Amino acid sequence: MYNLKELALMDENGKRSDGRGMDELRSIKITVGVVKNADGSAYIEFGKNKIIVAVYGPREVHPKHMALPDRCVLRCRYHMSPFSTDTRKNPAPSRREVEISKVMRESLEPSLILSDYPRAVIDVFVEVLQADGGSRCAGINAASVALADAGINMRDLVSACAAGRLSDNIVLDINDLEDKEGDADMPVAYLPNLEQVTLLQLDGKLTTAQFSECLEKAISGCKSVYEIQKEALMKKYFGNEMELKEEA
Amino acid sequence: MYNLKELALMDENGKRSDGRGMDELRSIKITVGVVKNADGSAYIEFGKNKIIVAVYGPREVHPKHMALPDRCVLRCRYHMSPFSTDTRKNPAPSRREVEISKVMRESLEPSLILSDYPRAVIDVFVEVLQADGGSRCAGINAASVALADAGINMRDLVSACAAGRLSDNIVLDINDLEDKEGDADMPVAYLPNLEQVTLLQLDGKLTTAQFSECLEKAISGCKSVYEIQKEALMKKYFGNEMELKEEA
Amino acid sequence: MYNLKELALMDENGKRSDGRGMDELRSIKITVGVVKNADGSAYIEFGKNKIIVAVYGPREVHPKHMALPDRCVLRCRYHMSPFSTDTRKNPAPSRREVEISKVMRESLEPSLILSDYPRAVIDVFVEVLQADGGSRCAGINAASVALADAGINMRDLVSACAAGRLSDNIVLDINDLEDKEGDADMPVAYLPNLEQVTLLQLDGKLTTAQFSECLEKAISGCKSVYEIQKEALMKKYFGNEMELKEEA
Amino acid sequence: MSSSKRSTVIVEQLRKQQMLEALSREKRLDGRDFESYRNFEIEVGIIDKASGSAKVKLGNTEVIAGVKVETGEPFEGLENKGALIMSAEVLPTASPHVEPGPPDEDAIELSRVVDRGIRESEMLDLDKLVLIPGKIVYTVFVDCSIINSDGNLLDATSYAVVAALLTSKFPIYEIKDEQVVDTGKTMPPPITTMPISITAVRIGESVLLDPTTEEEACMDARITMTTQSDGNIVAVQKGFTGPFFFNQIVQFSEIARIKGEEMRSKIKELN
Amino acid sequence: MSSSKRSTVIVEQLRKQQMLEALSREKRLDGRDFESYRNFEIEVGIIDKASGSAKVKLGNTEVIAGVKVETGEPFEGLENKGALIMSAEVLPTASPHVEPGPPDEDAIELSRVVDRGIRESEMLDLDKLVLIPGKIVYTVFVDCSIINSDGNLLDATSYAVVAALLTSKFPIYEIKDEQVVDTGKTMPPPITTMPISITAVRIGESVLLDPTTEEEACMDARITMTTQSDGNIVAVQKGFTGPFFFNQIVQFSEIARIKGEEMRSKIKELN
Amino acid sequence: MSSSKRSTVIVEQLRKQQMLEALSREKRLDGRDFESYRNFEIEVGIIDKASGSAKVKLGNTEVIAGVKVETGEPFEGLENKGALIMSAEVLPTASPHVEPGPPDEDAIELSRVVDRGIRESEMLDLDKLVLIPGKIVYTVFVDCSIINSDGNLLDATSYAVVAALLTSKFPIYEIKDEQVVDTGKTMPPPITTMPISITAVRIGESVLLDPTTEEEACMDARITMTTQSDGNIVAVQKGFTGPFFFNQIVQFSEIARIKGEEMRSKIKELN
Repeated sequence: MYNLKELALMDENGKRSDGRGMDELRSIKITVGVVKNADGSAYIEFGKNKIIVAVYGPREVHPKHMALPDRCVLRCRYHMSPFSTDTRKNPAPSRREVEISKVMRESLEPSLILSDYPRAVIDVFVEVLQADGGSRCAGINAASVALADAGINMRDLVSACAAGRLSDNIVLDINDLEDKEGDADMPVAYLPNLEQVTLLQLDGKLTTAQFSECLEKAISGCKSVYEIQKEALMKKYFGNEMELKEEA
Repeated sequence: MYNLKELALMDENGKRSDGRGMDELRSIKITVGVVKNADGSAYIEFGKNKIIVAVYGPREVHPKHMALPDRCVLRCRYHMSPFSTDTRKNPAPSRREVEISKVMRESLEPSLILSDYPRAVIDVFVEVLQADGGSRCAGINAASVALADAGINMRDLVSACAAGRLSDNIVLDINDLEDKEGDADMPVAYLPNLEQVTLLQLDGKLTTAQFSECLEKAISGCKSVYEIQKEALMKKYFGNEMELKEEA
Repeated sequence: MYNLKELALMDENGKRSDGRGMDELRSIKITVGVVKNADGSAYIEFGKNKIIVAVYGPREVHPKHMALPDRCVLRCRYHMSPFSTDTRKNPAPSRREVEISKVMRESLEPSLILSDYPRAVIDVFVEVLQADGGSRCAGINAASVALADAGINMRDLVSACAAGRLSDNIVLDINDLEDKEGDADMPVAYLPNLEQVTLLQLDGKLTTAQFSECLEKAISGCKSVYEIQKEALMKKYFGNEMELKEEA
Repeated sequence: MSSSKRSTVIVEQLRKQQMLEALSREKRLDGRDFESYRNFEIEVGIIDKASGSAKVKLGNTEVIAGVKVETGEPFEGLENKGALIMSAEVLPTASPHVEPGPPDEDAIELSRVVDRGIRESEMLDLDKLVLIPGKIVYTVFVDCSIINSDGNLLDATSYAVVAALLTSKFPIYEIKDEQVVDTGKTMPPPITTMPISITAVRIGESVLLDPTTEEEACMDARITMTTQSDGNIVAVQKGFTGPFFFNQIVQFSEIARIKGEEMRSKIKELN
Repeated sequence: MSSSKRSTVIVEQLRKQQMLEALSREKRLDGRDFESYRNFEIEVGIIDKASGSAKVKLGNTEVIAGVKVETGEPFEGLENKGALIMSAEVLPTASPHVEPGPPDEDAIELSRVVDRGIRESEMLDLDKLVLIPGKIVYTVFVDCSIINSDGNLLDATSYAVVAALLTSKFPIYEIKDEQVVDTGKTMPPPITTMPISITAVRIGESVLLDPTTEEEACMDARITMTTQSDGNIVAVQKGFTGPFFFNQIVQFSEIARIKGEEMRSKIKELN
Repeated sequence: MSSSKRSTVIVEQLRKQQMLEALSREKRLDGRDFESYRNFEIEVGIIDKASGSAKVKLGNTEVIAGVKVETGEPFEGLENKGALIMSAEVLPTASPHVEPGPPDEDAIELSRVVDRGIRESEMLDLDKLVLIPGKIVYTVFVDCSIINSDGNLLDATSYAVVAALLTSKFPIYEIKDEQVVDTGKTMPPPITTMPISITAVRIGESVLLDPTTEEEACMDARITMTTQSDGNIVAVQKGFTGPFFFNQIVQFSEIARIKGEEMRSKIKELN
């Protein structure tokens, strides 16, 4: 599809194909509380990613034998709408979607105090309406905000962002084109206050030095995302007060 | 397959491709009690449709949590045999079969006094051995007779028949060719004594005037079918007496 | 694939394509206790067949309503690895695998005293790593040894072997090529001490006289296999003693 | 479990009684009169990667439709027509009662009824979507995702599909040396009419348009009628387990035509 | 549940004891002797849309077989033969114990054993059903629906398939410009022989032909043997969990040949 | 059931406490130190019908990988590369807890992580496996069967795949008259590097390589890192529900490189 030779993933001034600098995030917009029926929800636009997340729970588990006596079960479904990709996606869950559902769940779980809800289940439904590079990170960001919106007891938010390599440069927040044509893509999720990594994957080639640089950069990206997540939650829960203050 | 231009769906004398007049039903034959193991059963030939229906129940529900405390669950499966169609049909249920199963169940339910059998289930299995136009109507007719044969408490029989449009004419009981090449097909199911419509679908184009004419005609067809259904039940249950009377 | 005309399934000296005589078994090697986690297990090489069998049980049945109050449930799964066949096999179970799982289970069941384990289940998992002609017989041989290794109470071992026809000759132990190009293949399983047949299938053409000759030959093959099965079990359970005796 | 189910039955009966009382005073629980639709918003072009897309909010019901255009073989028996393939999924986001998984009979009925309106009205002129007759045609996928469910999914989905198709830009494909080539250019789709579905439920003797989930929970029967721009009826589907009288249906057909025209104008405006 | 299951076990044991007592007096519960088949009816050509069809009633067991002939690619490794594809579904109409859904292991075994009889006897000369060697061949679907089940589905299905094939009219296809053309004409299928299966069950020491459901519920083991017109055996399948002695099998092989010849004549007559 | 589950919870907690105590004394239950792998055996060429195969035993974990080479169409978007398709099944033989059936999320993650190591390292030069660009390419299936499971399936599977590919003989296909012809000859596969995965788990503060099932039952988090022959990292996967600190990850990346080099030499030797 793309002719590598004709592409400048990065120009002589360090500008990337979409005009960003090396350490620049794509534009991010998070809205909280977008799905009326859900216990918590969020919508994120992260570059061209458009993702909606709904949280149901804590609620009764069916079938009952799946319940755990000492803590809550967390379930997560990452799913792409058929119209979300360049060529139409078959709506049946792919192996990729199964894996991403798993790592998303595992990246969210350390942030939740599941022992507060024994015998219950929390369901996180992540629907990718439009997919760009980094949809799993975008989905985690929205999911963590939606879990907060659902009032689940949490240790921290989870903030996610990828970093990667384009030739010799380690850059922040890989987009679709950079994912396909670049040299490495490393999605990371992070608990900003507990300073812990809850998602880490890598496709591509890195020296060990590049690896730690890349991880560091991804974490710095997570910290930036964290601010946007907090803002989105503030806006929903203290929106009126903030406006009042601004007026005052 | 067909060349519309060369086809006369209706000739200058108002005769249709199969020789029928505008208000004429195809030939209908119903036999009651054809499946030995079933609690009730019926076989119908309706034009070229050949359909067998078996009813099992009221019986215990499995799994038990599907039972309803105040009434009986009604289940219906409409299924086409692989040899029932012009090209071989894959035996796995198609989306069309799922939809027809649903509307058939909904068309039968108002005729049954389901509150008489709380916590139980009634299963209606409709097997289309040969399909012609109007197989869902034919199936409903046989199913209602099979439910009566099973001794289920009923408010009324359900009688079904389609009407449709061929150019400017509203005609009764659309056959396969007319379904494919005609301008509208409207299957209807009716409770003849309660005077209520329990199935109504439409594919095709009708003015609102044509719509009510078509519905009226379909209902008149249902009433004719009702007589044949009653006869079939009489023949099974009072067959000997009738014959005795005839002899007498 | 093969050109029948150029093949000599049997030469003028009664030697078969793989050099065997008419009543000769392929080489057979059985090792007991090869799967660490299993309650019993065996590995068999039977010609080019390479099959591993693991037995789990008697153990609790899930779901519980499948348990039988008076005896143990026996389950069997015959499965071919994707790399076991000439062209790659789709890992989803084929209709052939379903049938073979059934006849294997039925061939093993008469050897087991299932009434000794009411409400329990025994699972026999047969994995064909490489398939040659006669994989079901080879699988049964390994499975019976694995069941003995699991300490299940048994009336007898089950020994299995096929016989078949190549033109006018009834021969023992049909291989892959002979299965495809020969005239009949008859897999048989046998309880050597109880002298009962527990598996019998036939593909191909036989006169009634050839049929009983073929069955007789297969049974004689089963008896030879039985010796190898016993030896394999002896080796595991009395291996040290045997070696001690040899040394003494 | 049995006792909790029995209490559910009682709750249901109470709810229905309450609903019937309100309706007997010609009032719906949300204050609408019987023939009013809820607030209604359409946003189009929301999915850049789709050839067309629309998000519809009908009260709290929210649906997204996306159109993808590819090429493929025609359907058997329809060798000289483009292929139109419609699907709908009620996402598990949509309500606490949806299980993820393949579409159930309600979702299948939903997509088939919406499909019928588009197909029978010939909204999309499929004769114009053929590349090599009998061999290669345009394949138009219309996929719908129900994001939040508060009743009348059928109309909301139908409007989303109509809006997405109306505002689509189809890629222009050409045949070069018997191979399909994407020219990179686009064209408006060959639209001939605008089918609009109107749905009502009967609760006791009352017939209400655009039911909410609460109303659907009390309904005896449902009916959907789709009209095209010239007012002709192109698709009807009675749903649920209760019956209708002949007169109720005929009266509704008149309402569906008039209300359909009203909604058609609104959707045209919004685009 | 456990107590009801235990009582089921007792009921089963009583039933089997009763059956064994009856059999010890050489009597079957329906009065037949051990080697008799039940009443037997065949009706052919009942499905006009099929190339061939037959309905078989064997006592209360009732099966329909339909033959459809299309064209397609040959199977791998069988490039110069027509393709024969057989399926059987035990319809949920057939007994209170059948769940609708994909075929279970019993239905799969059923269709595979029937298939084996047809295929190994070479009843249908597949070499004559090739259009372009290695590329396009006749595809013959034989699908069976069990309508009512009262034991011995295997023989009933097998007879239905044989009768449906025997009385089929295959469409004549031709190749024009590398395309398949249906000439609209038909031909009789290339039949070479008539495979007939005979099934017995062993209950204790007794071996009974053509078992009913009641007898199958008490059986220790089952055996099916298929012979072709010249009396040669072409397929055997032992079923169920009990064993047979060598002598029982050899004796049965003689019975299967003789009885098979008898049934073959009957089926020929009926057609 | 609830009480038995609660007791399970207590047993689990006790087991974890015991494990933590042992680890605090720098001891693993099987006596290894934290950075040691278990005993390790590879046997190659065990499946004659495969183009390549290997059995790996890592402690009591046992895995077989088989390579099959066929021809087919390339993947979309990768028209000028051979197709590599990897699968893994944890056989029900492997432990009392495995249900037969389609791969669950653990098995899918397993095969995808192993696949990633092979693919991202470009171990197999897929550019050299094209027959007609855009149309026909080599299709390389690598299927893995886990026979016995005692922890660290990921590394065992990864080593089996690497060993099977390294020792494969690929059939040489040619194109004659636009048809694929198998020449009957073979060639070594186009290998460029040797990716080796190293897996650790964190239990409390301790990070252990090559965990057993017992250790995995106590783990807080898992991490797998794959390096290629030049020491570069090509794939990473954090697994399970616990987090890692930045420093733990960076330290592990150093260990994975060194240990990877060690394992790479061992596998080379064994072949």
